[in-house]
Amino acid sequence: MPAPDSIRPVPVDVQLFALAKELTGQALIQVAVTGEPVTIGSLRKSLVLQFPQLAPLEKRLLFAVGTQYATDDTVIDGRQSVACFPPVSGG
Amino acid sequence: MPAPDSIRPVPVDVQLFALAKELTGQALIQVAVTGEPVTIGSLRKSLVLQFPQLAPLEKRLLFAVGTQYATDDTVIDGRQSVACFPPVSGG
Amino acid sequence: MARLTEQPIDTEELLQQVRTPAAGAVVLFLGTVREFTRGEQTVALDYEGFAPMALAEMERIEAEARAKWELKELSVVHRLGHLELGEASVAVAVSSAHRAAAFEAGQFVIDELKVRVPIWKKENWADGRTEWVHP
Amino acid sequence: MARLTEQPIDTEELLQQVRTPAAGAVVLFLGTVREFTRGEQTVALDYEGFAPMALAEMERIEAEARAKWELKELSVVHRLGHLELGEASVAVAVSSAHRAAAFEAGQFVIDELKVRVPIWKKENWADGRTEWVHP
Repeated sequence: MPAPDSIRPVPVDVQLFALAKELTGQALIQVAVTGEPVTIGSLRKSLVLQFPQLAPLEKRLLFAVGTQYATDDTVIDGRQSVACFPPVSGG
Repeated sequence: MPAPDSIRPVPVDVQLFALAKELTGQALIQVAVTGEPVTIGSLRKSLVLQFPQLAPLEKRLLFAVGTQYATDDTVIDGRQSVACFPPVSGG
Repeated sequence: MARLTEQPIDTEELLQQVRTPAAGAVVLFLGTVREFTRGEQTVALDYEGFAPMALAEMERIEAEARAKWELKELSVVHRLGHLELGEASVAVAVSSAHRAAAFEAGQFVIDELKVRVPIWKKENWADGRTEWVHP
Repeated sequence: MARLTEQPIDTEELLQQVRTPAAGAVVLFLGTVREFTRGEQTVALDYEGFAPMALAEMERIEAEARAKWELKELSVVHRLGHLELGEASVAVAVSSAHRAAAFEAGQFVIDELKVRVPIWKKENWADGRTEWVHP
């Protein structure tokens, strides 16, 4: 009998930038996210478990879906383009 | 017997600018100013009597002694460089 | 108009983009690479951006500025890559009929850009260390 | 630095005068000849100044700005003579370590210049009339 959807992890591709990219050594990672529904908040938790180098940044990491900022409540399905990065410092 | 100083007019050379110059047709005028002491305030009164074209501007005319704004209380002796002009509109 | 570039920012071109006889005021802001930050000496900065989102966010900021103030033209450009001391990392040019709107909108755009646009700078300190800046 | 000129204002030169690795922010303000004022159409402006006092007053404003804000460089130039639509009549360039000072000082200088510096403009209206502007 297959596991119910709620506990089957969803693979989410995440683009990383700046210090997040430097700490992992990767510009694109895949994170297995568990949650019903799967949200940016559950991605944030799974991300730091699977990439502990990012744990010091955990609470400050920002996320975008497509080209828009997302919040921890934003629901994702693993098909969107997701980005993760530290607070911005341009200008 | 000569007239007392207080009623002998002091000739004051006055540089004019912008509309003040245009209304009189002159860039430099001489005004005979009466007063004891002679002030910018007395110059203002004598100016519009001797150049009635300037009467509509009387209250708004600005004065400078050298390169500094002067007020009606500023005392002059006829030897300084005096300028008279309408409110400024540069920029 | 929003733009990213890896080339030096051409301030004259930017001014030409916003100058118009419909405007009485133009404000140009340049952010430039400063040598000292709280006593530490920089020799260069490296800027990285998430380009499609950075452009989208710059365009949203432009739209917000145009909704708040009556502007004639607005142009914002951010440079990416390696910048030496004194070079401009960002430029905002704005024109309006009267000067208050140009000053206020110019300041709004750079203030918002600094908190929202996904671009990051890495300091190259004079002692050889490099350090990502994350306010 | 304060200057009067009868030639077109060279904005690139002005920016070079204030850009420095000591500054993180540069603000340039340009006042440009606007075509319409309260529905009336201008074709050109003529600016006249009382030059020695105008320069002295611009220098006093610069000194006041430098006393109020920590500035790196400040340069202000006003054009005199005949100006066509879109040309710059005045430019203020200021640099500082942080942007707030550059914006505030730039606005202060142009605000003060407009109320204190003995320069006058004559409108050349599209219908052929000319008119000295005295606010």
